[in-house]
Amino acid sequence: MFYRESGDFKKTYKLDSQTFPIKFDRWRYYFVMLVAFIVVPMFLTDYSANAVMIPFLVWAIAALGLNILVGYCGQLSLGTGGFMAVGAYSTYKLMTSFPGMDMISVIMLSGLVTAVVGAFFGLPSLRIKGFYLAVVTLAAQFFLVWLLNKVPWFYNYSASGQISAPQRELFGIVVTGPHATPVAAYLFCLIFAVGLAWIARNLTRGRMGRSWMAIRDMDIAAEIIGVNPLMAKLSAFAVSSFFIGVSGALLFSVYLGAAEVTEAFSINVSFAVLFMVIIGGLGSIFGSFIGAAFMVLMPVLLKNILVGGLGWPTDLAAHFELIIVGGLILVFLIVEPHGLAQMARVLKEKLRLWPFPH
Amino acid sequence: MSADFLYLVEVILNGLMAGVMYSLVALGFVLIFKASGIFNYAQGVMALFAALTLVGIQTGQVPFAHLINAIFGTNVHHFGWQVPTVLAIALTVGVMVLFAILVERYVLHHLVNQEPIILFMATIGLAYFMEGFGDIMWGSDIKTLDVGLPSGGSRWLEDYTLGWAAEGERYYGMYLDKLDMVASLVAIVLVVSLTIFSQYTKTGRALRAVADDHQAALSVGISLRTIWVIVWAIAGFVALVAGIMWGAKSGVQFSLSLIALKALPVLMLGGFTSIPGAIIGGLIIGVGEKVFEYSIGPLIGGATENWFAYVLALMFLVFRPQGLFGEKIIERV
Amino acid sequence: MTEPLQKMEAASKLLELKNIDLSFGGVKAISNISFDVMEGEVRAIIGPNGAGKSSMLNVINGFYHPQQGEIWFDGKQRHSMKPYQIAYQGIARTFQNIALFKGMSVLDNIMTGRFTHMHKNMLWQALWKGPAEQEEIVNREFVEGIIDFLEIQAIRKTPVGRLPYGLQKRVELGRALAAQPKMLLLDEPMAGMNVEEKEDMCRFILDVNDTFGTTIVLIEHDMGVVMDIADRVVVLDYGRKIGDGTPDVVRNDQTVIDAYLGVSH
Amino acid sequence: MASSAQKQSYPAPGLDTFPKLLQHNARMFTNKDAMREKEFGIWQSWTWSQVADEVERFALGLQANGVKAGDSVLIVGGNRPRTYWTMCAVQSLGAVPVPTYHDSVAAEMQFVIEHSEARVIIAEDQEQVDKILDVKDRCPAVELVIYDDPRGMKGYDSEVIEIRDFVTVQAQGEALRAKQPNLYQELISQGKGDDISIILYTSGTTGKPKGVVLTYDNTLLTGYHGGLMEGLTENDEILAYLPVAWIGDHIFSYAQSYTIGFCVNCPESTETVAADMREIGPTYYFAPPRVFESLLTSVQIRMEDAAPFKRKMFKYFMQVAKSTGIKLLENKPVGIVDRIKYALGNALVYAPLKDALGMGRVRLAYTAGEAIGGEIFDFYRSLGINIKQLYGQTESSVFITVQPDGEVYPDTVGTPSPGVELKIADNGEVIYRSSGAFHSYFKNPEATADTKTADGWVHTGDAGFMTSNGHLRIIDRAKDVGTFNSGKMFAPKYIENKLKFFPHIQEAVTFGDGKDDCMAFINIDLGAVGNWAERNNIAYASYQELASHPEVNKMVAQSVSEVNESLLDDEMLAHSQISRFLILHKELDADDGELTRTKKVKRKLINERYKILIDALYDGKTQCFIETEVAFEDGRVGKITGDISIHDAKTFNPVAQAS
Repeated sequence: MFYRESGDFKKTYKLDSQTFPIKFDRWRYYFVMLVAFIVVPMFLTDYSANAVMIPFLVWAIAALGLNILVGYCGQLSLGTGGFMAVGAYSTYKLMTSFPGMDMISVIMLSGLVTAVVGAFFGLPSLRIKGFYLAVVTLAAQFFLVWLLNKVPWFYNYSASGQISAPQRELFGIVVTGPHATPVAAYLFCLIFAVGLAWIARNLTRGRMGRSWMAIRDMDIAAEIIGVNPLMAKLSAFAVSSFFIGVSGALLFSVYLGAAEVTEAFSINVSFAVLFMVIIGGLGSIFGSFIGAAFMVLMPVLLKNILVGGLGWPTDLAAHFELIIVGGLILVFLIVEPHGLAQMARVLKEKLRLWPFPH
Repeated sequence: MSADFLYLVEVILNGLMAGVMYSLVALGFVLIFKASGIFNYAQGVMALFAALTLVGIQTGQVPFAHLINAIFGTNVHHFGWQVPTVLAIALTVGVMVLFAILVERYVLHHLVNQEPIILFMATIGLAYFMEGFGDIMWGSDIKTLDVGLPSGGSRWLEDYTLGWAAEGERYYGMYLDKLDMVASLVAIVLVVSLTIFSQYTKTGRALRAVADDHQAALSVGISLRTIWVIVWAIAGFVALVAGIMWGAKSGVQFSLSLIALKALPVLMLGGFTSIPGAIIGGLIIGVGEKVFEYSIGPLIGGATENWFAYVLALMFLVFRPQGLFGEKIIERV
Repeated sequence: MTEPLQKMEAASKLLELKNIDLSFGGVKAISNISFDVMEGEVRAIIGPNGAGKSSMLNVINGFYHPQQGEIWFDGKQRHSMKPYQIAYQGIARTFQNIALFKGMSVLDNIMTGRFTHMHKNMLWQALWKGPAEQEEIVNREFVEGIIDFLEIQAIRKTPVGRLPYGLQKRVELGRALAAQPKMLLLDEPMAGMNVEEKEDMCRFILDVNDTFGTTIVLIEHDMGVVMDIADRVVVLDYGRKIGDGTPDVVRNDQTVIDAYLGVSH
Repeated sequence: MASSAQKQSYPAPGLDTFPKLLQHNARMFTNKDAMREKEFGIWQSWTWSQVADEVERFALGLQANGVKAGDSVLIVGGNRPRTYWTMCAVQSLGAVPVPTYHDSVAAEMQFVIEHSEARVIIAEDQEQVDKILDVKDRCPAVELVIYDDPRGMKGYDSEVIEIRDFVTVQAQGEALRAKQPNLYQELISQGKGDDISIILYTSGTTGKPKGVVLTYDNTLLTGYHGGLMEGLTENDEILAYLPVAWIGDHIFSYAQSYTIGFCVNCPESTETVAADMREIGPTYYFAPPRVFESLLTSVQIRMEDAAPFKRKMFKYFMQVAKSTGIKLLENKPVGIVDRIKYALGNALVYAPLKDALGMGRVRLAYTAGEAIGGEIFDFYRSLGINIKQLYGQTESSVFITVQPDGEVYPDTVGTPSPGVELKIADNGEVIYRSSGAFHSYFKNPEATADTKTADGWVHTGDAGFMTSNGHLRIIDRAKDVGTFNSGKMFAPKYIENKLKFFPHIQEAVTFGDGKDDCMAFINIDLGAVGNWAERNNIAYASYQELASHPEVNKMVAQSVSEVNESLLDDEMLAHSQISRFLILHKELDADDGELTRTKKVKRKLINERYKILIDALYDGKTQCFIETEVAFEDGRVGKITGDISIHDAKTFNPVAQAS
């Protein structure tokens, strides 16, 4: 209905293979960027930032990372919680031992550290496929959480075993710590979210992305065209862990401010991010964002309706939340295994064909 | 014999007991995987739900009390009667069979021949759903489960082994929990009956046929649906037994469902498709954990139990991906 | 048809297999087979089902490692190499039952064929603007040439899963061509095709051999096709070589006729 | 009534040939796209200066290969930039390009090669070269064949005729340009307005095709002023998808492009025309009525499969469009409520529909060649597409009459174009005089004489009359207009067109000349009827079985009676209602020689081949067995037999003449 494609022809390959070849999509993307960077900060309250926007961005980055591993490369991983913990703790160590270092390189470095750890746990993926790999990543989850909880060096020998983020500025604006304004924190996360989304887009559109998808679809066929399975899987693990590490770093430093490993990075985090990727849509950048938005907004809405509206006790609402999440996973896997992103694609196709059905 | 050696024996025996409990849970996984190719992550939550239902029925609790109170503002909690244990167990088994039918019709039926990864994620969804449902139905407070199983240390064994240690060493006899012993007895009985069932009875053979190839089984006239209901019902029963054992030992609470995660490494070792594999795998993990904790644990900060199983399974996997007894996976091009 | 003989003397040996033995746990798939393939030649491998044809192809491209025997490619002896290393040597193949990447479009599938020719590392690709995008455009142009060559312009952006069998076969050939291989292994490219599709596929194979000069090793059942397009033929039966030579020689060879007519031996 | 035929002017003095115009455009619109072609997935483009360079190099290459002024050069190719460049290159040397249909069979091509005495042929690809080699021995004159697409040409030895690649010829041209830099300018300066610019062979309905010779004045002046009148500018875009050998494509995609300067886009292949049209979104579009008709049928079929709410919405807004759309297009007064409803309809239905058909940016759409159905015409106009009727022929370089904006009616062909004088001869035949009137029929003085009179009047061969508002209305082919035994006029085409406006009827042939009353053959449209059969789950295995199905007969009978009813209110034709009809067991097909290349009915042949059926109609039989020959695509000939039932049609007796 909205698409006007006649006259929108391409004269170069660069234009033909751009992210949004159709004009309408391009303008919608610019509009979303405008809203995100300018309109949202204007109406940002403390509650809406901390309950909705910042967690959405942080979890979106994690979902993006897991989607690269599960959606694009087909390697199931249940170790997301553990890897986020590595990201958080490396940020803590970097911030405490190098106070001068600016926040962007702190976050990036934590990402790199997590990437190395992720690649290490990706090593067995050459010989092991499917479920078995899920168990290996589960081993990573429990082992890392145990390690970060048991070895005091990681939390600077503090009594409670908790780590808390000292205050840091970026270009003079306070970004972490209690005095950070919601807008600063939101914009800080937004820059990372958009930047990493573009990196993910670029990686998945070129040679690297095709080698991952080849491994996912049929790894023997991938081998005959020259893809080295171990390198492809390891790179997927590394890139995915980099994203998840950055997400963990942001979760700890900007969103929570303080974290206790067993509580903040438990196995439930791994499942939550996996749900985001399933509901959002395997193998789609847009899907990761939609999935994260869904899993962040749904409990908030639920609380407002059940607790606020119907006056139910909060624990009942929490139980209901489990039922709805579990039920939705089943519904999605049955009705649309490729998630909300696939539904969006089908809707777009219908609009492009409008008013015709085929 | 020196006290240390005796203590080691005690640790091993305890390990074996714990191993039996793991294999009990692993058994449920193997059953469903053999018959439907689904790695049922919800097996743990099924154990929790079964235990909750048993306690709820036994203590005459009103199901969905919490919800009813919230909606109608009433304040009802208990029916006020006590249900004898045997009847409660029978009723719970009925509930689990009903559950198996519902799962088959509304979940499995729609997901026939999807890739295993999709089925696995479906069971995770099922687990979350069951957990929320269980909490709303029976409330999420921790309940003690008493089905008349003996508890506490076995005094008899302690006195008997008191004198074994060499003179002059402070040794107070071997401490084994009676409940563990009963649990392993029940487990052994369960395993034997299940192996007989799957080897020699008609439905057992049908079950194995379905496990090998859905289409082939269908073509021979085995109705896939009934087989799956039977399998999920048996798995439900096994979950109930596991729930009872674990519930009696450490109370009926959410952590019960985490034992599913512990069953994974057992399956890694024993292979997904063999019942004996699940038993032996469970024992190895049980003993291995306890011994490792006893020997190396203290040096590296203790509480190694929750990750040791996985690392052991990981080592094993790298050398024998299909586990102890699983078939060799040959990839024909 | 150009005379096969005159083409043969001038060319050098591209591939040489010396007394290859291959068995799967006791089952002898290939026993003591040796034959060679000349550069720029269309070499056919024929034989009844289960004669070891596909296994031979899998040996050539490194999926199976023979228990015994030597493989010489491009003048160098090949020691135990992994399939992806062999792909870099310039060997591409298609599969009997199509091995396409269902999750990707026709264009992406063929672009994966360019994998061995693209070298920009991960950082460049993450940045994308600049060298990585440039490399992608250059390779896209090459792939478009192949799409034009195989006349599949109209289905360029459709997901591969939706295509009919004949077109999927053509896309798989396109992917193999994209790798600009020295040698192309075709595993029954015309299986399950009607007459018209067979003619098209033969035309494509001959054009590939003609314009790109690619050496072709072809497994095919249809004797008519083999006689038309093959320069030399190897006949396998029960894992053993029972015939080798130009199509006319092989056709009148009594042992070959017996093998096909099912004379017991 | 004849306006004075003053000498029309060129865009600028001295620009009276294509090569000169090309040099002019290269200077005026140097970096603007002159031509684009979809290839290798993107639209390759050439600016005017690049086209000028390509043409210059190829022209000098031809010169180097011995092509000299006065030679005729055959061109066999599809809509590709190089085909159009070849025409201009040949004209640069004063030689004459002779384009032919690249989908014609070797035999048809042989006649044109022989008749035009072409020494050099420029063929598109291996397929065309093979055809030329087939007929080589019967055309000794041919010395050189130049091919464009090198695919598969490696093995072609050239000792029978010289075979050379387009690019090599251009290289030879480059070498020649290096030696004599201003040779090209000298060559094109010798050309002048009244030189012969092109010879187009018409696929004449009767007998052998005739070579229409057109001068530069004919094509350039008519094209230029035709375009000026419509306000075409250099920023317009056109899609060149119709056969190059056809006068329409020659004027719209070549003559007008060179004189006005707009860009010509060539589709990737015949299968992807619809998709390419949607991508390019042309602003200036030409299509024969058959194309508009099939597009409308496809829209209707696709909408029938749509979801119920979409169908209802579509039907509701099409009604709105019917009432207000045309008024808006001709900016007649429209109420505010209707405007809002139309605007809503535009957002929901019309704009996306036009966009889906690729007509989102069409400013001007012509249709010509045959009459177009009323409701087809109104459908497009109600969407806001400015579709207009045009009347013309090869001999008139297309433009004879055009419907001016605002005065567009389904059943007329418009007022005379600039510089055209129009008269109706006493036998009802339309005759005209214009700058576009053709020079002569190549090597056929007799045909020239009896078509063009000494003082320049040209006989169109069509019968028609002027309506009250000054529009010309075409009834039929002059020679087909017959008379019933009762002496009254019988116009077969007029009745046939009314039958063909029904989606399920693809072709109709009527008989009445020298008979008592009118009878008809009918061909059903396999697509539309097939879709209708599917929806009413009527099983059919072949075209023949569907054609003879009782339900289909009932449907056709209903259409025939509707046509009879509409003939009633046309006083000159009320008596020619169809009394009996039959449905043919096979589709009339150009390959069997029953239709011309542009799908016009060849009546003489049909009268001979289906004589027994015609007799059966008139003898009042209800059943008739027939056996006909059918030619398959690869040349083999097969037999189709059928037992055809004949039906009586419902007729309405003409109202008794008032006093």
